[in-house]
Amino acid sequence: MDPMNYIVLAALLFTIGAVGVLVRRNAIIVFMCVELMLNACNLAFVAFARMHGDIEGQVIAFFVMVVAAAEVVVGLAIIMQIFRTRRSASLDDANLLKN
Amino acid sequence: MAVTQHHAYLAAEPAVATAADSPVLSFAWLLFALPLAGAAILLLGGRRTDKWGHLLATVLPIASFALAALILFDLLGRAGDARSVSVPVYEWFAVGDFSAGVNLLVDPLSISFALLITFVGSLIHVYSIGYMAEDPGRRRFFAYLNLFVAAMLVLVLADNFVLLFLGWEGVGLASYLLIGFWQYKPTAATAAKKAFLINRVGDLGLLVAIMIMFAVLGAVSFSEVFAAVPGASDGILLAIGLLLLLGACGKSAQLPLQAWLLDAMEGPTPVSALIHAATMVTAGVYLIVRAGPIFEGAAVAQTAVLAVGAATMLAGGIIASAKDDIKKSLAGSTMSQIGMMVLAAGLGPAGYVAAIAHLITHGFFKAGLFLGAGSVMHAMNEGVDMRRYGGLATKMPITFATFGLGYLAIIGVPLLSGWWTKESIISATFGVGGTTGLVLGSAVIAGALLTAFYMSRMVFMTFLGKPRWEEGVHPHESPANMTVPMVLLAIGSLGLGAFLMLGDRFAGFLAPAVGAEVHHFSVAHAFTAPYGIAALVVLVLGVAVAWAMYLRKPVAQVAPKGSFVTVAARKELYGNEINEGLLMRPGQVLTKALVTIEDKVIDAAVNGLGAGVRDSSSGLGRAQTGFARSYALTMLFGAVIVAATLVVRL
Amino acid sequence: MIPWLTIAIALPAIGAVAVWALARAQAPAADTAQRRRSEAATGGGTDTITEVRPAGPAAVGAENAKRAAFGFSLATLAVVVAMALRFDTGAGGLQFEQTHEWIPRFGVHYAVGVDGIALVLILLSAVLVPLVMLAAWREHDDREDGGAGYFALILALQAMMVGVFAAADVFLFYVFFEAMLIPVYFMIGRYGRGEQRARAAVKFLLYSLVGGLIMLVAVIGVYVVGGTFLWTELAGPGGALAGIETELAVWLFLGFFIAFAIKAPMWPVHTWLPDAAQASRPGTAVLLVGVLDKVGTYGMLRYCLELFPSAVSAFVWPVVALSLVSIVYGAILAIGQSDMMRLIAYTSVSHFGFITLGIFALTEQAQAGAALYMVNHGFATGALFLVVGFLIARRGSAQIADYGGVQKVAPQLAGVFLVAGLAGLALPGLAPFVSEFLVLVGVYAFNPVAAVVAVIGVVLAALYILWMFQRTMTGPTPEKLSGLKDLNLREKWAVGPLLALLIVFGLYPQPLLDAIDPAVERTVQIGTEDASATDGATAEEGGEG
Amino acid sequence: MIPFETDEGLSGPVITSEAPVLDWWLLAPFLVVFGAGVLAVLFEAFVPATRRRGLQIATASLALLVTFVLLVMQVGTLPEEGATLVAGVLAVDHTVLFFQGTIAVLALISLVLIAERRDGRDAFAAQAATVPGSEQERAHIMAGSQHTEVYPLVLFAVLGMLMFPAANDFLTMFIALEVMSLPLYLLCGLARRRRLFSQEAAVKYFLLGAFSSAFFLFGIAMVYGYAGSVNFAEVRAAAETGGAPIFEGGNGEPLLLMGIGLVAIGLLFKVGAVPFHNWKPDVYQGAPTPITALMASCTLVAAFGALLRVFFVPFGGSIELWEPMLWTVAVLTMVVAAIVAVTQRDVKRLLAYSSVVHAGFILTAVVAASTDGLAGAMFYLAAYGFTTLGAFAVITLVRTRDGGQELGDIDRWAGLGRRHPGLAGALSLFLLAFAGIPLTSGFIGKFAVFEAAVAAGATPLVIVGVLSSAVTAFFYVRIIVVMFFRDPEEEGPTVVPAGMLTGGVITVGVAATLTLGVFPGPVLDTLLPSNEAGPEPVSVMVDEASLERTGP
Repeated sequence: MDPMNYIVLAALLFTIGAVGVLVRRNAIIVFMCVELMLNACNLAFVAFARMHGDIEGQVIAFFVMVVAAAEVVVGLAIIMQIFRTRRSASLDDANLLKN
Repeated sequence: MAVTQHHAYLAAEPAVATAADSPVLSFAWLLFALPLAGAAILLLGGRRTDKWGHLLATVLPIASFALAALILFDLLGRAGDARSVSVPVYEWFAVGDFSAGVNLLVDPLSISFALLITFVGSLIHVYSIGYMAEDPGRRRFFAYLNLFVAAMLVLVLADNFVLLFLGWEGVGLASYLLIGFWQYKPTAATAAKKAFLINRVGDLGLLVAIMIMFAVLGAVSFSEVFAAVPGASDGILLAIGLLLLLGACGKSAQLPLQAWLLDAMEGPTPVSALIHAATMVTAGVYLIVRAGPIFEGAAVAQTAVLAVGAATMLAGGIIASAKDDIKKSLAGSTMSQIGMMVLAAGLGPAGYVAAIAHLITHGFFKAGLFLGAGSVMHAMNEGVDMRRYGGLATKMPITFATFGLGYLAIIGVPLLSGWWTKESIISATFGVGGTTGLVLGSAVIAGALLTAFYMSRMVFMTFLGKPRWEEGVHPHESPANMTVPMVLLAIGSLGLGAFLMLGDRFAGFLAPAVGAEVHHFSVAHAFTAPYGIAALVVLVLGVAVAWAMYLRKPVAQVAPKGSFVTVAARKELYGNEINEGLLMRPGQVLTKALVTIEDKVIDAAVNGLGAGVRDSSSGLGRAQTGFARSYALTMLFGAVIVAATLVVRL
Repeated sequence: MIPWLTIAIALPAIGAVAVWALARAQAPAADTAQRRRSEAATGGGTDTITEVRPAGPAAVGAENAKRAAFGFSLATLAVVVAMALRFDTGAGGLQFEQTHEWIPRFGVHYAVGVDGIALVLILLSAVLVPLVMLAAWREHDDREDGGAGYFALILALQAMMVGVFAAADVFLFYVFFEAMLIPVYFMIGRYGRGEQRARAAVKFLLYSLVGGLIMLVAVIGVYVVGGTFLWTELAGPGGALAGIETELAVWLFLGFFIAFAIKAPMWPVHTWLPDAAQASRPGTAVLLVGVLDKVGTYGMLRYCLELFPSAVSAFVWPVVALSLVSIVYGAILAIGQSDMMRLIAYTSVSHFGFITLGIFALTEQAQAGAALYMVNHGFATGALFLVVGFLIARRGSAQIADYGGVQKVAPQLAGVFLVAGLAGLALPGLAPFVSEFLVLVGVYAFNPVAAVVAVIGVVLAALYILWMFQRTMTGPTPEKLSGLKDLNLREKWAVGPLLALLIVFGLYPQPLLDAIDPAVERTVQIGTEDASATDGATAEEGGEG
Repeated sequence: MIPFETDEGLSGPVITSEAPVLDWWLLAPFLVVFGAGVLAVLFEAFVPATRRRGLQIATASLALLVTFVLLVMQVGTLPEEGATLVAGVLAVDHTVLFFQGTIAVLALISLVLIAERRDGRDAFAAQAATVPGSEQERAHIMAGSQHTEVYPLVLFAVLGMLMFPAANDFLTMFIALEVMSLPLYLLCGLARRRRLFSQEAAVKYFLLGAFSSAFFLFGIAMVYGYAGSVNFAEVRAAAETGGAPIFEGGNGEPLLLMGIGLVAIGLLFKVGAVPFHNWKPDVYQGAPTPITALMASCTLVAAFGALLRVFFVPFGGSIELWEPMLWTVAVLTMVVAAIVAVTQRDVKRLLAYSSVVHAGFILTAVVAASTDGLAGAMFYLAAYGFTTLGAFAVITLVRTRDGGQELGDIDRWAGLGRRHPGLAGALSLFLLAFAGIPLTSGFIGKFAVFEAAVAAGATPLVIVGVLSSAVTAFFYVRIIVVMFFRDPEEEGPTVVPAGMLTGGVITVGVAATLTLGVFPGPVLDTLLPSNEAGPEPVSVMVDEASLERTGP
């Protein structure tokens, strides 16, 4: 089948992720949505690698996974910290900083 | 061409005086430099000069007078048409082809004025020594007087219109300072400001006239301007003429710019005598005569001059007839007399001599009258209401005698100064011939009638009849240093006219300078000609009416209501009311309106801009909600913008 | 040869630093209480402030600092005069030129040089500064720094004033043009009078900044188009900007003009001036109106006209119209003021109308008159502001209503006031007359109607000056003023030279005109070749005067 | 790379026995910072807490110093046309060196602020793990424990910054981005005082940052799809030939467009351009001020370095595609930020918005897409970096009466200029520089970028720029008004004495602001790229010749 479909799927996943970031309150879930977006990218990379008959894209995917892992570490640390102070992981509770 | 030929100094460019040529003339600038120095010394010297300041200030004009006399003899030593000498001093300022120099023109006209100014001026200084003896500001007063003399001399000696303008505004300043000399009196301060402002309006005319001269005729010096006159279009000449007339009206208190003169009487009496009777107010006449070629080239302008002169002559007479304030009455008389001169000057070459001659004699007797009035006021504790005078003749014989002589001269009693000059004006007016001549002539006759009336009224109310003095007034004759000038002026009122007119002495002297026609003055003719007789008749008539009204029956101490004419006359024919209604009130409204516009519109717009920014700031600021997710939304919105701008091609 | 201009710029600059250092070195921190008091007093308090002699070491330090500042200003004056004496009135172009690379990447040079107009304006500033210092000597005695900071700012400002007139490089000019704002901003906002001073300072700064930033675009445009900033390479028929198409020229002209019009100040962008003047110390006002605003009119002559000749004809009529409005409008508003500082500010709006009118009439007399007007107005208005300053120093108020009958108690003060006022209304014999007359004569040749409208301003001038004089100086002296002191020696020295100059240049202005004329001939040619259309028109308009 | 073969004929590079040539000399700066970071982590693990701080500071500052020296030395040795490293993953030329050098210096200065301590307490939480206001926290504060992890974090962030503008393919750039950002996320959350603010800032910064980097990454994917490679040179080459072979007739342009757009979003977020700026005010306000300073100076420089690189090199051949987009963003940035800033009352928020506006000004230079624009932006960044560091240094000194936390509320700074003329004077100078008043570096910077824009025909953009900078002047001036023209209040702020460290930073800021303002010549002429067409560079910061624009 046409590899382009994978691209469309990737775009779809990416959008879902983005929408998730917008609609969900819980910081963890929002963060997961971001991860989803990253993985959408991976899918795109792999699919394109296929289309181009080139390996680079697949390699990139691995790199992205590593980066994503790092992000998780940092992210969870921060979210944990604020969760412990506020006893809630809701993003909307955290808005002391505004005009 | 009529205009040029009879202007001697146009026909042949005047010989530039040099020390070799004539040491006297080359020092002509001292004429005004001396009094100017006096003013400077007194003003800058401060209290140190209090002791001797007034003496110095008195000596300097006398010195100027002496110099003027020398110059006169120098001129008399020259051929009739070589008596116009220009004395360059230095270049004032010049840009491109424009140049205004401090150059003097010494010719019969200017020197006549110089003599009048310095002589009367000196007398006034002497008189003031006594008159201002008690005043704490005496030094300042003399400084201003000197300043005035200097400015006035610059005015008449200038050989170009710009320098003339300097003197013109200079005398205005001096008059402003002297009217407001007793500045702590609000009335005085207001009068001074009024005088300056109205004069400014006139000066505006002169200023624009000068602009036109340079722009169109390409020069500002008398000789060049007049040389260019023949080539100029009628429209230009008319414009210049009318504008010069406007200037003349301002200085000489002619309609419609007359309103300041009567208020100007707030000033000390010597000031009224010197500035507002003898010299400054006659500057308008000088200007018209000096600018003769222009008026001669613009018939309509000349007609305007005649009209203004006639109207002012009558108006002044009427006002003078109703005022009970002796100085204001005299001021009205001054208006009237100057109106007569202006009228004469408006006649062109035919009237120049008469106008100037009358100007000079008037300078003498009117100054004398004012000094007399001053002396009377001195005696009456500065009271000015003639209704509280009366019967002073015995108490103040010298004053009475001198005042009387001035009186007889001004009303034109035959063979006194006034008669000669007035007669020549009358004859000149009738000389025009036709209805014009008739109308103007009769106007002058009417003027003469009024003169006879109000002056008699003044004398009767002041010196004759029963005393109507206020409590605690003990009239006494004034000290010598006040009476001596009065006597000298009285002598002038007595004989000057004859001296000038017999054998057409003055006419012969002046004519070549101003291009006047010389009319032989025949005494016999003056008595036999119809206008001469008419003049005598109105003279008698005027005196008689005055006698009937103010001597035969006692004078009321408070003015009776009087007819509407009297009321109008007392109110100076509503001149001030008109000014207020036409200029002052609209001006105030305009000012208020603009101030509001400034605050509520222009400045508000600027401040509004700032406020607008601040509002939109807090508006846009609300987007910063503090909710991370809304930020994400904004970013997505941004993504849309990015996408749009990438796809849409401009 | 000696770098005259550089010295004249550097000297006050160094002075500013030195004075500031001196003041900081010697002035101990003042306690809040004293500051409070000083605020009450400087904040337009009504208690009479007459010659308060300060006490304590702070005062001593301030005193030395101020003496030093005064010395520097005199030195600068000496340098400038020496330079002026070496000025060749015959030559048309720039003199005392110096050119050094500054920012090669942008072709920016430190290039200075003056023609007659710049020279007389530099002279003006050099003369005014010491006098302003004298007049302001005791103004800040109740401040912790005794006014030393103020004096330092004045020196800094002077350096920039000289620089802005001396600059022969558009970029350099712009740098001074903008940098000048800062000292003035502090002089008004920090050392000014009244509660509104901060507001006025901000208004002044933003107003000028907006103009300046718009000008920045034009400056950049000049560089992009002309490839250089050197005025000598840009201007003139052979210059880099000679060939540019008219539309571009018009835009660039506009960019410069807006900035200059705001500086000038020209109706309708004048509203910052009255507020600034009212909130200023008189000394500040003298420099602000007397010199700074001249940068606007100077810029119009030097940059608008000379850099973009092809655009001139498009601007002649609009600018003339605005000038006429400024003349009449400023005069009428002056009549309507109750605060003397504001009143004088509005008179300046009117006078600047004359200057711009003269510049854009494009006739030799008018432009020479306008250039001369810049100087004379500096002296005349300077004197007026100083006298009002003396009144403020005595009564702490500039309100006309607070005065009356001063002449009786302080005749000298009144006399000085009168002379300054008469100069303000252009009385012949005083300097402003010559310039105003020249402008009018020149404008008439350009267009009679314009000239006649302008003349109205002359009459109104008499009204606003004399009326102010009458209300403040004449009439009965109210009780509260009976103790008013007359001028002291310092004040006489502060204002005396101005009056002397007014009289001298009133009777013998030719030296200034000789210096100005060559420069004017240059600009007028520009005008005439490009505004030939309007000139043709005026020819026959002159005919039907 | 790993050899990889399949029947579908997916082909990779042929197996080679010899490793890629590594130019250690050019790699040195990266390695030094990286090594120091690793070392620092080890210190955390093995050195007793009492001695860590000094050691960490020494290591970090030494590392940055050495890096800077190396970079300076490289300027001399590096060939004019630059060089690529590690098989074309990184590329360095003089422009890059300038960016890296600037970053190194600014980082060093920020490090000084970070190391500054007031009565034994620095700006960071004693123990971030404890709940604010809790017993443990108090215990930790009493114990005087502290997070010396800050220093390795900073070092790693700086490493990322150094790589960001040097990256020569999108993957490297993405990694650099993350290496730079992740430590910063953490650092933002470590404030000693007002910890809730700090934590909130961290969360916001992190989530939004991750969000944006996802966009960035997806953009890379698109570019990869379009070009068949993420190497800048190849992307550019592809763009010139209409995309990879698989797209016949260049119908892959949509991919390229999406690529440009999404990558742009990621980078614009980092520079904080409107409408990707919302994080800036909140984060700048919440983060510990020294970290704010680090972000405001170094991060901005690095981000713009990357932005310029991306738009000039891989997308340098398709200027007309992205120019309208950047026009719009630039206008939005300058106008919106300037206006919003007017009503800010907290000084740190104000400076955040101001930095957004400055980003807008620099964008005008990017739009110019010329060597002048490049140089202008570089100068602007350097000048702004020093000035802003100075400004934040001043802010760290102004505290509440009890000498506790910083006092951000401008309106309470009344009379500061009377009591502390020196400090207030310095801050005023910085503000005037921000406002672009002549004789300060800010003016030269503005002039440089605007000049480039006008020269490139973007005059309308410049007019918007000057008008908005007039608006910005309003709020800079307002601070000066408060400090100098208002009378001091009784409960006004106290100013803690500027120790040698902070004092030094302020002094450096003043010096740089004035020097770059009065004598910018040397920097502008010797360090910055100029139009003199040198040898054709290897896909590094490009010069005029290789920037193809089909008219503005």
